[in-house]
Amino acid sequence: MSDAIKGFTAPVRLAYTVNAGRAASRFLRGLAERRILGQRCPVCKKVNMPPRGACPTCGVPTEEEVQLSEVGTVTTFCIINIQFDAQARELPYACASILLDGADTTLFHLIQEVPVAEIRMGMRVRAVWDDERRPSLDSIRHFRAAGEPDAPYDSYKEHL
Amino acid sequence: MARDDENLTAPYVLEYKYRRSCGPVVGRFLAALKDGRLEGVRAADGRVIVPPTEYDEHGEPTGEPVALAPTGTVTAWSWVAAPRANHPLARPFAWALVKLDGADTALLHAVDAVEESRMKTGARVRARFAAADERVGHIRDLACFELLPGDAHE
Amino acid sequence: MRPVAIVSFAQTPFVRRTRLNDAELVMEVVTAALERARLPRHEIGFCCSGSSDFLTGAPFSFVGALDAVGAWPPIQESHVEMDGAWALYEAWVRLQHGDLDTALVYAFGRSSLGDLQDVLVQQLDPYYLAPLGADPIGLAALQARALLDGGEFTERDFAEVAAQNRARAQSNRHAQVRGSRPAGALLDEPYLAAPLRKHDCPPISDGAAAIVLAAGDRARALCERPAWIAGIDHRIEPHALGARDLTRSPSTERAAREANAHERPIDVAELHAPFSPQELILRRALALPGSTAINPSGGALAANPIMVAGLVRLGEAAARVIDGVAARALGHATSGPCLQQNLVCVLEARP
Amino acid sequence: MNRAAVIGVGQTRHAQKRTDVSIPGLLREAALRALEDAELTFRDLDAVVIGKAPDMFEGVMMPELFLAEALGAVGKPMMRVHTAGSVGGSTGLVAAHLVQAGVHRRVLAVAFEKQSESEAMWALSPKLPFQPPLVAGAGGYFAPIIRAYLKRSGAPDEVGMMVAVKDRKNALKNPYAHLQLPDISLDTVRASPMLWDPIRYLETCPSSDGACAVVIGDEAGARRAPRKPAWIWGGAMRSEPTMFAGRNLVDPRAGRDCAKDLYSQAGITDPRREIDVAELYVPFSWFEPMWLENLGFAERDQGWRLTADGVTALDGDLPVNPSGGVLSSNPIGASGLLRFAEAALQVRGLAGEHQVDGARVAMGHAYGGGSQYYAMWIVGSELR
Repeated sequence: MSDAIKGFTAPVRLAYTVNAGRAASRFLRGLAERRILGQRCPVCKKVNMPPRGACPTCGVPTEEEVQLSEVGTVTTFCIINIQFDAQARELPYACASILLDGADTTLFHLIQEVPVAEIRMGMRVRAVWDDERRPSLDSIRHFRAAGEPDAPYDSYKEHL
Repeated sequence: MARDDENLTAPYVLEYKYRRSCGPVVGRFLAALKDGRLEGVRAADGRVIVPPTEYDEHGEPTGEPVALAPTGTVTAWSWVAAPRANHPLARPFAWALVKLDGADTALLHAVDAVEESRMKTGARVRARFAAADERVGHIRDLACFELLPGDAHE
Repeated sequence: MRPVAIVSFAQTPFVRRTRLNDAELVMEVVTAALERARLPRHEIGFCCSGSSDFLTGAPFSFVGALDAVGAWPPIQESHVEMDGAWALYEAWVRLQHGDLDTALVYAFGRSSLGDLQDVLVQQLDPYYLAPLGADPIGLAALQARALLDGGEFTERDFAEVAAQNRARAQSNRHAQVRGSRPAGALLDEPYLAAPLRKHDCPPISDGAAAIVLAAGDRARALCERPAWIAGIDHRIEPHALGARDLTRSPSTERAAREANAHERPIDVAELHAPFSPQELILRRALALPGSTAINPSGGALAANPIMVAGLVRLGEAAARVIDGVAARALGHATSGPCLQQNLVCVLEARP
Repeated sequence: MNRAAVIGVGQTRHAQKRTDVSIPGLLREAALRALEDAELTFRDLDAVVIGKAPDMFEGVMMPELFLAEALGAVGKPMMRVHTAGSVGGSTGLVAAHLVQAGVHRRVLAVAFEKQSESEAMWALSPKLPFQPPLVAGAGGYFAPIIRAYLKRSGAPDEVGMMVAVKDRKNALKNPYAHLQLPDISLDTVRASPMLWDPIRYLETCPSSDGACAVVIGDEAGARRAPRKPAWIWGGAMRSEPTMFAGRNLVDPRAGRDCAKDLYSQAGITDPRREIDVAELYVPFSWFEPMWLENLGFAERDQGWRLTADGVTALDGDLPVNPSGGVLSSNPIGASGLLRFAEAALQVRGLAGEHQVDGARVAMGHAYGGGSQYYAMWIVGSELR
């Protein structure tokens, strides 16, 4: 008689077609044209980016599009020293919350072409576009130093 | 590529090999299947539950395993004319609740009846196991049931 | 119990594939439900939603939908990984505390994103059933066979249910499937999974729904003729199909009793029966009199947005009270394979 | 609103992999212990509330359906709550609501996660189309928040390490805790790899299999209970959106509002003085000082001083996480209910070796999502 079976493998494979929705589709198509689009809330007037078709605080649909600068400020960041599957990045690398000029919410993205030890809160950074134009956040390959003086803490402390 | 006024869509596959741990009761039943045997488990009220669980429907713990014959009776069934990739059989078959002889609850599995017209409620069936060298301790070690000769509904 | 009523209901049109994402769907129904009750967002006391991550294939799918609610300043909110009917139940319980007077309930589901047959297999016992790939239509057909074997119903009865629901759906602008073919003609169709034909099965639907609940005087202020909850209850049965009598729904019977369904006649009943034989089982379990109008909306055979369809039944039943068609209505929701879990909500007009 | 109390508490041994049990077996281990504590059986229960985080962790959609028999829920109402990481707390509150509303007299709340069936990090970071391309894990989300706190408060680097040591030392007194690290010290934490700067490996929570269960009873049931009940003085939930202009991730308003509501229900005006022990949801060590501020135990930017001064130690004036906390055991869906359950054990005087002497008022706290979902309760040894 066999010993009690301890376990077995249960493979699951579910195929989905992801639909980005209206707002994200427009945003991503903008990226393919190297334009970063936010949406302004008709009530609070804040510019949300990436836009999601609704203002999360006012609960109203957002439609007005605002083109944002590709330059912004690092509000905070982290340096990553462990590898995540299929990423195959050189360690360490840095990810930052970036407040693009003209936006009121931050974008979490990669900072490169800067030694990680030099990355700091308040640093001004600029988007580096990928050669291939496609409707994807990958169109922004990463951000690099913009070569501008750091933004003062007071200018971004409400965006941490 | 979608038109400009359409939403972007993209394929996404959620794929993962989950690892189930069985615990003692499911593990014992799967071991029996690996050996080509069927077992139930005795509930506190004396009934025999198949497939065995650690508990009866009131949450009370179950007791000893009970050896069962590989034969039973169909209590309900449906016909699958076009089997899907994850089904136990590639040719048309019946899903059936089979009450094994000596059991008090019915087990869901496939019946390889070939023709829908051969199936009926009350049909007598026998377990067909996968080949011994293919059995690993899995519910599919019980490949399916087949109609007992003479009981097919022609 | 504290008197609580459904004062407003909104639903999207149900379609095979929506253009909208979850937050966009929810925005549409939440906005409409609040406008109908003339309730400003910041006056919502409690919020509860129902959805399933497995429909979208992404964890935490309910988090993004919160964007549509305007959760600022922060709100009192909860979420069930269940049909929205159970979110309504949680909200009803919360309103019993007496400190809050209104609640927003919503549900959303896009079954179009994945292969629903494969997705629903994941809902089954992971040791004995899911590894067999036991599909929801095959299991519903098994239940249908058990009902036929009982001798009380025939395939023609199934077809009658399908024909009636699709015919009634013709006057429901939110419905996805409508039809005028009589039962006799439907019986000429081939089986999809014998003994079920295609018309016995629900469509695959995308959509969302929202309901506003209010207590006491607040309900009367928000709605001319609130649909008061006279009782609400839900019960679950064993998951193991072989341990159940599939031709009966004892959980529905019990929930109906607990929800005071039998106190007075029900004028309208909205039953969440995705497969036509299930409506027969539910009718019997609820012991509805012949005078009860069943599924004026066309029911789940007209549109079956997973995680939403149960809440829509409660909303449709309430709408019949609110619009004066019914004095007393019953909404039913189900979850799990072969009617495993059932909820009954009895709604009534009060002077 | 009717009175309610915790009359039974149970939990599993938490471990990285509980491959010795099935999913139902894991839940029953906790549920049967809670029933044993309350000297009840499944038949005595009116309803069951199940909580867990995403279904993808175990790959079972709405697993409560197949768990109905295992938890004796057949013929009863059964609900399934999911509010991200705070879900364990929400599960306790939904169960309490059923009793407080007068709907039921005895309700079982069970929360669990069996992360070994998949791999938590995978389930949290699927590479979905149209999403930001960065895969940095939970630490990648929370590390920048901690950096912002460090900048804002000027807290010395060592405080995070002190929390990591304190909670693991507490876990040595808790036989159910997953991590048992007898050699933990500031030096071992400092020497551990810097995973997501400023978060070191030993400043992060483990990934665990585990479950927790509590039985909640009405006043009559609590008075008849064989052991001392933990009376529920208040419970609150709050949510805010993930991302919006001007969001304060270091000190989220939803957490602040939730605590304010909670204290008002419990009649607490000075939490620092009136609460004897707190079980806070601290998955990364720096969240202890951050939550101490968010919950009003310390002024803004001063929470780290409580940790540094030993106030939050087991023998301190306000012990935080005597159980060892999330840093020692993290079955995600159960983690919130474990905090709630530990608070109950403390005021019942049943916390064993990690009992805080004379604990009369205790707080259980849970949070989830992007620091946006909160669930909290306060329990007391006496009826308030």
